Amino acid sequence: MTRLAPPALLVDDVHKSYGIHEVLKGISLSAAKGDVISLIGSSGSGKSTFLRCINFLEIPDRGRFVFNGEDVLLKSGQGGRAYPASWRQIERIRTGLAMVFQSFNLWPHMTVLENVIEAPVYVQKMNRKEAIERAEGLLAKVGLYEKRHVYPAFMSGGQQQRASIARALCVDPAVMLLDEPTSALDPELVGEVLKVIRDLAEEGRTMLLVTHEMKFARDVSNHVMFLHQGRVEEEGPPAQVFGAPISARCREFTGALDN
Amino acid sequence: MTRLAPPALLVDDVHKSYGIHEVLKGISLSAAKGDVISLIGSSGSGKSTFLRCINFLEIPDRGRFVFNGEDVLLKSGQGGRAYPASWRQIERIRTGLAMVFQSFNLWPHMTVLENVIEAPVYVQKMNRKEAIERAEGLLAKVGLYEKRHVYPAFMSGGQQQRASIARALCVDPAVMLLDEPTSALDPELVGEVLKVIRDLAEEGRTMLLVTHEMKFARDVSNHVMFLHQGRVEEEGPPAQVFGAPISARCREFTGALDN
Amino acid sequence: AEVRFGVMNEAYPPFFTKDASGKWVGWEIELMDAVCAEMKETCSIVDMSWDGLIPGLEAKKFDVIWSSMSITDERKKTIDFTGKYYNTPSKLIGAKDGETGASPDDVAGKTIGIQVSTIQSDYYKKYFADKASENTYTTLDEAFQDLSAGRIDYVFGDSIPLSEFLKSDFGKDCCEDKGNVKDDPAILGSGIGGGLRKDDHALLEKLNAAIAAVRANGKYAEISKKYFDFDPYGE
Amino acid sequence: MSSTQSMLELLSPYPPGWGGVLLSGALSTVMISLGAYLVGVLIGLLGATGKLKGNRPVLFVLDVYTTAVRAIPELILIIGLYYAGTDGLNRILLSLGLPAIEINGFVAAIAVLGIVQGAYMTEVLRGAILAIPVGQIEAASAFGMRPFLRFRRIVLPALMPNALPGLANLWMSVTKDSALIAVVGYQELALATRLAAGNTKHYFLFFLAAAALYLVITLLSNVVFGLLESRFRRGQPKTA
Amino acid sequence: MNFSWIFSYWPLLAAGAVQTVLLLVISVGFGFILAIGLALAQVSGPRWLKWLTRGYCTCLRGTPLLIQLWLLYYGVGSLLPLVPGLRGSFLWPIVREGFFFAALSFTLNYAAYEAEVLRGALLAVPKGELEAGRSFGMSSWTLLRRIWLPRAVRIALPTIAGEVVLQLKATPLAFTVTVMDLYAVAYKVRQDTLLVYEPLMVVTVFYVLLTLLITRAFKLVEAQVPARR
Ligand SMILES: Nc1ncnc2c1ncn2[C@@H]1O[C@H](COP(=O)(O)OP(=O)(O)OP(=O)(O)O)[C@@H](O)[C@H]1O
Ligand SMILES: Nc1ncnc2c1ncn2[C@@H]1O[C@H](COP(=O)(O)OP(=O)(O)OP(=O)(O)O)[C@@H](O)[C@H]1O
Ligand SMILES: [Mg+2]
Ligand SMILES: [Mg+2]
Repeated sequence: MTRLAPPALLVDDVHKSYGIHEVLKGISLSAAKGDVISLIGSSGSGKSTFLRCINFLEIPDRGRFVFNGEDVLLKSGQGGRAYPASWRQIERIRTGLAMVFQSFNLWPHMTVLENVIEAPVYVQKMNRKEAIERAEGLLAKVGLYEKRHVYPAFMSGGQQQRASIARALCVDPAVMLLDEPTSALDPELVGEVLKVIRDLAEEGRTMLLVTHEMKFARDVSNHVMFLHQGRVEEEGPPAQVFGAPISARCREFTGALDN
Repeated sequence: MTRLAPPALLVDDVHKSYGIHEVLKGISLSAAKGDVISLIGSSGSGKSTFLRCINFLEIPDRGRFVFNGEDVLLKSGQGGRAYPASWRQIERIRTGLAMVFQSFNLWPHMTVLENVIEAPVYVQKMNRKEAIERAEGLLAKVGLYEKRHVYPAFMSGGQQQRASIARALCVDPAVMLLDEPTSALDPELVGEVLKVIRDLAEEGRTMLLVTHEMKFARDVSNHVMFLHQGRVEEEGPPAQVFGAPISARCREFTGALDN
Repeated sequence: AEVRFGVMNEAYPPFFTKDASGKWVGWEIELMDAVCAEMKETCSIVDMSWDGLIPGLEAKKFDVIWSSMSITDERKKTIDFTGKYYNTPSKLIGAKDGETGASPDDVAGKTIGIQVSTIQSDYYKKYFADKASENTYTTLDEAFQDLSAGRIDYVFGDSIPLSEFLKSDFGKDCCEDKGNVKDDPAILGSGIGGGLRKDDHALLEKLNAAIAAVRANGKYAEISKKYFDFDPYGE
Repeated sequence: MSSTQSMLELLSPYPPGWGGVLLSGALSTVMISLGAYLVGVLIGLLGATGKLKGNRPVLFVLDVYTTAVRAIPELILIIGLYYAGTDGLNRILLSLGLPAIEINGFVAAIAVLGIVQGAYMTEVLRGAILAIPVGQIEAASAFGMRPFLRFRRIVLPALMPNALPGLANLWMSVTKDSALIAVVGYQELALATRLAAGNTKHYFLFFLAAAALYLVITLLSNVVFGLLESRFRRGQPKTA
Repeated sequence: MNFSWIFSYWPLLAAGAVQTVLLLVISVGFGFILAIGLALAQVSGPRWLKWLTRGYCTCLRGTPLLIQLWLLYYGVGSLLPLVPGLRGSFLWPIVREGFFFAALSFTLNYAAYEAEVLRGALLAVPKGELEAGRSFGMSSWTLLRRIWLPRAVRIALPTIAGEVVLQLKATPLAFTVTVMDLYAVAYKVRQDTLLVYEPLMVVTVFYVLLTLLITRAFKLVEAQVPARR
């Protein structure tokens, strides 16, 4: 794969340990504008950790991060570990990123609508009225318009997940990090989300997607990475990874359900 | 379908409203020993609510519940709503039930192992040592043996879900209520869980299973119910529901991802 | 300059107390005015809780502690005292049972309420300690309440507040005078004086002179007559 | 004698009744408590953040602060700051050739009680923040919220329901602890009560009257805290 | 600085320290148990009990401890001898003493404050965790003992530690009912010698040691479950 434009997101050689347990053992990734990259791999292989390292919710021990040509400045702290040199920079970069969490992480003291407009209004200083309009449009898209004044605690799992997707969409991010965004959704909604992601990709947004649904990964992404024990075991276009994987482990994994 | 033995679980005409919003509009179900019944339906259709009514985490407005021939005594409270006549009875019945929650609900102040042995030791008064042995076996089965002394907050989503499954298995329940037990699992683990459920069914346990993975539902269950807007829109053996559904809505739903 | 008198901000009638309008009244206050007039100084009152008296004196928030403070040798190590300006006999009061007597034998086996670190507490140690037991109170008022509740058998203290209590609605019915204790000038004789900073000799001399003068010119007796039917100066 | 008539006279707001003294005492109590409480909240917020986010030296300093200030009797702190502190301050000023200043007893009281309250609040708020599920804070970070914004919009509303009972308790304590400032010659409700009782020997009457006044303060604050709690618990399903 | 007085006062000081610790342990121990009941009643009791316990907590938190102690000691206490048979019973020597009333009123007061803290903490436990317990057939008691209370206490731990220290600071009030706790001994020394700081410093050292002990103990409990931050 060759890419001509500068990558929207470039990550190089990310390492991350919890205590003595090294979860990420050097992962690299390069995404152009409009790329949809799926991360697959077994449970506990470090997919969430990798996503969380990208927006510095976890501080990686080592690695290089470039957003749209801008290098994240790291200095080394105790024990040679990396440390962001400027949290300001991180915060600025984060405003262009949006994340859908595996466990949704909606703010329970706000209604769905308030959750969705929170970042646009208070971080991006969007006009409140405008934000509400935009949010209502997005909530309608994910089928939650009726529920917009409900608090998260009173919603079903799938509804919370959709709210969380709407929240991420509302900040109009250049890069989206989606951690199993369809895990609680029924097939119809999965189809909807698939459409949304395709639309966004066409608009030139970059998407990083963790998923366990191989069919979904195949349909939505133009690049798939298979993580195994903290390393990229296999990567390539979906046709290759799912159709003719080189790695035995990957073959085993992707063929698993068809027993 | 005819069943000869008295049903392990019989639920008749369950109604449940939140405020003016009627979520369940009369749902009935009858499960023999060893039955695996899948509940499918779109997000927000009331699947979780139905499961939660069965073990009285939500108190249904109306309905009849029979566990292994034993009728749950209900009296009517304010506004003609039903109310358990004896919480003692409910507690006793619950000890034969086990639930895997959609949001896992592990106890964060206990390690995984402690989570798993909690109910056997403190509810069923199992000997602690025995419980630990049993729990360790189960944790090994779901691939969490290494993580048994870790607190839930330090585990990945899939690991938490597996812990939650092990916790439910450890009480050796006659009836299991599983709310999307594989949503956070990779295909390989889904296959494992599938095997476990089949084994349990063969042992004569009854299982009620909410899932969004149609393939899984087809593989694991001998009866499928499609919920739509608080009603059972379609039910029957998987071959019928997935192969030749009568209801148009059901056809639409089960065929959704194959666009 | 102005002489500032530190007075404790609690009520200790009839010696000193603030009335409801915030004015200071009482025997000790009138005596203070007389002493001031004698010294030809303007005087003011600074009120403080007991805890603040010594630090306040040392931090020069005021110049004299004028607050019914007993003169003891122990205390003299920390501050200077004027000569005594009053000293009343010590007495026992107890529940009404008709029996009187204030000797060590009379109190044998009983419980005596005493205010913390008063001359009476020293006296108790010397004469009563091996016969009776002691309950310590921060204020005499608390001791009075325990006496009327029957928790203690005697209150041992300065005769003026004790008599005052016996005259009040609360003491009238329950309790009676058991008599003065045998005098021991070594303990009971030193009396009450004003407390000054150790280096404030000029003021000390002035005050001592003024107290003597007030006593000599009849002013002392005149004030005392308004409050007592005896001479509070003692022997 | 203790007829209703004379009791009413004793409690009359005009001298020789003591009602006015009690009421103005109650007012001082409220003023001082309020001042100290606000100082305490400020210190508490900073302290809690420091304890959760700070590096080793910050942690150490805050540990010493919360342990020492809570352990040292308030009396020592007040006497120390008001007397020794003023003295020391003036000596420094003097050596710098500046005129001496007089620290107002009221200000000293608020400062000391506030510093003490701050130590307790630090712990209350730290616990409340720890009880917030991490994910909620992470979500805020992930959207690029700056620390202060994150605190104002997410952490504060989320910690409040957890912290309010402890905060309410501290308010209740400070209204009573303010009695300590009698040491610097300030007359609040407790002292006014003792004065009235000692003067008239009507202990029961005045202590009950004071209890009633304190209770009124409490009931009013209960209303405020209750409103706050129901506001901050919005969106939370019933536990039981 | 003058500490020579310590030589003549040390027996009193030691006795005072014992009284202080006793009062603290008794009031915190019994108060905590009482507080659990009070908090539960407010969180999940029937309406009448809710109001009753609310009222109790409001009154005890709303009035000064000194006045409560005083009402108990001089009010209730003076009625006790009227209880038939009590005077002669083995309880009398305990019930007569100021210490009994101090311990009693401290316990009642501490319970009211602690109940408020626990109430909030019980409400802060996520609903799903309780549902998980219920779904396994835990009785209310088991649920409380194994899940609800341990979680609530963990949530409230730093606040509880604070309340215990506050309670330590309240023990000197016992002096008003003739209990010579450490602070009272210091007060006596100050009255006797007119030394301002030295006796209080001895108290401070003792309080600091106790507080360190308390906070360390709480820290240990807190550290049992690691937090993800
Ligand atoms: N506690 C509650 N209070 C009010 N409404 C609720 C509550 N819980 C659920 N609901 C509503 O009831 C409906 C059914 O919810 P339920 O959780 O049963 O859906 P579900 O079928 O499990 O959906 P999903 O697949 O998304 O988990 C939803 O519309 C939800 O918003
Ligand atoms: N905060 C933490 N502290 C210690 N270990 C952690 C922490 N978070 C995750 N881990 C461990 O790191 C490993 C990778 O976790 P991660 O959440 O990245 O997995 P994942 O690939 O997202 O899995 P899943 O598909 O189950 O969500 C797991 O073994 C997990 O137990
Ligand atoms: Mg994950
Ligand atoms: Mg659900």
